[in-house]
Amino acid sequence: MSGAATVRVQAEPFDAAAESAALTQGRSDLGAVVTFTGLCRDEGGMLEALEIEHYPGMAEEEIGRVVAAAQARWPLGGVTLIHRYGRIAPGAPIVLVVTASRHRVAAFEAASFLMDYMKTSAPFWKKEHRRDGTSGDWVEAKASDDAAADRWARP
Amino acid sequence: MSGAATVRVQAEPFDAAAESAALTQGRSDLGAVVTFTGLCRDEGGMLEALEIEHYPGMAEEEIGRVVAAAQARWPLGGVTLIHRYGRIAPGAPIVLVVTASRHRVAAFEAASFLMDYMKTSAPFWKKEHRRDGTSGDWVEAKASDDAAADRWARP
Amino acid sequence: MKAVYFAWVRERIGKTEEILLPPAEVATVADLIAWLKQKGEGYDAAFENGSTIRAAIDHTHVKHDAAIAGAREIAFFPPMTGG
Amino acid sequence: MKAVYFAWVRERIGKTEEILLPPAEVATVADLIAWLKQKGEGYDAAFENGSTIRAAIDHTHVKHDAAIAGAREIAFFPPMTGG
Repeated sequence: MSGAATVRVQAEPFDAAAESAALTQGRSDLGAVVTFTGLCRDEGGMLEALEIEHYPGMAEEEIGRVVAAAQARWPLGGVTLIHRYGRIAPGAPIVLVVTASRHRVAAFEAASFLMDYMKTSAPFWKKEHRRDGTSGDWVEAKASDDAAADRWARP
Repeated sequence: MSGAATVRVQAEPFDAAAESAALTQGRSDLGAVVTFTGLCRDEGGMLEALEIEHYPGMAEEEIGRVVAAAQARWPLGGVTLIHRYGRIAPGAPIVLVVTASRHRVAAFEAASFLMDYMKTSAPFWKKEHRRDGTSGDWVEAKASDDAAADRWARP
Repeated sequence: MKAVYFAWVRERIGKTEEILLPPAEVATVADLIAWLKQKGEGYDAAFENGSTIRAAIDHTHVKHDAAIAGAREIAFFPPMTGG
Repeated sequence: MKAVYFAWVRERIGKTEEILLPPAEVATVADLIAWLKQKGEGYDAAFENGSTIRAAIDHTHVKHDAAIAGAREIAFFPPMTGG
């Protein structure tokens, strides 16, 4: 099962439903579609917005490499990965992963794998803008995200 | 984080996007939404349709118990589970799981857990109607589905 | 006690539900299956591999050693294939 | 060789990109970081915990012992926080 891969890095919001529909349109060989949407949290009302910086060119290439690794590892009928940059308000979507496969385990695992590597390997950085007007900090990378990515390393 | 739970057993198709939107509408405390859609495969063109039989009353109750178990185990901001019954054509959706949480691992694990238990514990049975007109067989339960559910058993 | 049947258990028995009045010595789900098998060919076919058949009492899964006393509705069905 | 900087590495250095012409003995990413640290306060602050800074050569992640020979573009940035 070789499927199409779509990778986009964009400032605009995305339509998760349309992306998911595009992946399964006219197909009757797929049994499972998993979508993951990452949203901007307001952190208990403290956050005014996130500013997402990225490395143009490398962001698309690195996501493409992670997607290719997922395709090599699981039999995917299709995969879509979109990451936004720029100013994102609380409640708004930041990242979308859609994976389609014959069986649910492949779709779940591939989506989870893609998100773990998006966190640790794709060149994006988040800065907080706070409601109280102070310039917020750059979000710090979490050791738990490295650990999540490491669990996919082959022995 | 205590969230709403929606459980429905219905013949009608569902709108995955609308269900997902309903779960996150007006919220800015959620960081992750996972949706799983299970589709009817045509099994290499052999299948005309699936006929899904269910146990009315118990189906809703059993799904409710599985959802409650997921809510007790992961901090979910909301969860929706819809399972269809009746005649389903290839390519059409059968089951929908939506989980929302602050963090992605909880949303992924809860959705995967819910699907594993839907497979092994919810009272639904699939019968195949074949394109060649013969009355197909009842789909057989898979040992791999039991194994998938067993991995969530606490030690 | 009402019995309800699903999927190929229903097809082999040839009915969706019926009222059962088993004798007092039929105490467990396993006892009830053994008693049902003697009711006719369809029942015997439905329960030929009796240990693989699942049972639920009043909408809750039960094992075959569960007591049936007080049950309002008992269901028999093959392993589930939803999802 | 073009150098590009992101996030707080960019902020501390005070520029988004520049052309670097390091001497021949600067052979690896680690060498280049040590050389950059001597260029001024901002560089010193950006690389004060040099081992935590990530590098990419021509859009591919590299470790600090990677050779820089032939690199067209080298990027320095903090650990990533996308997703």
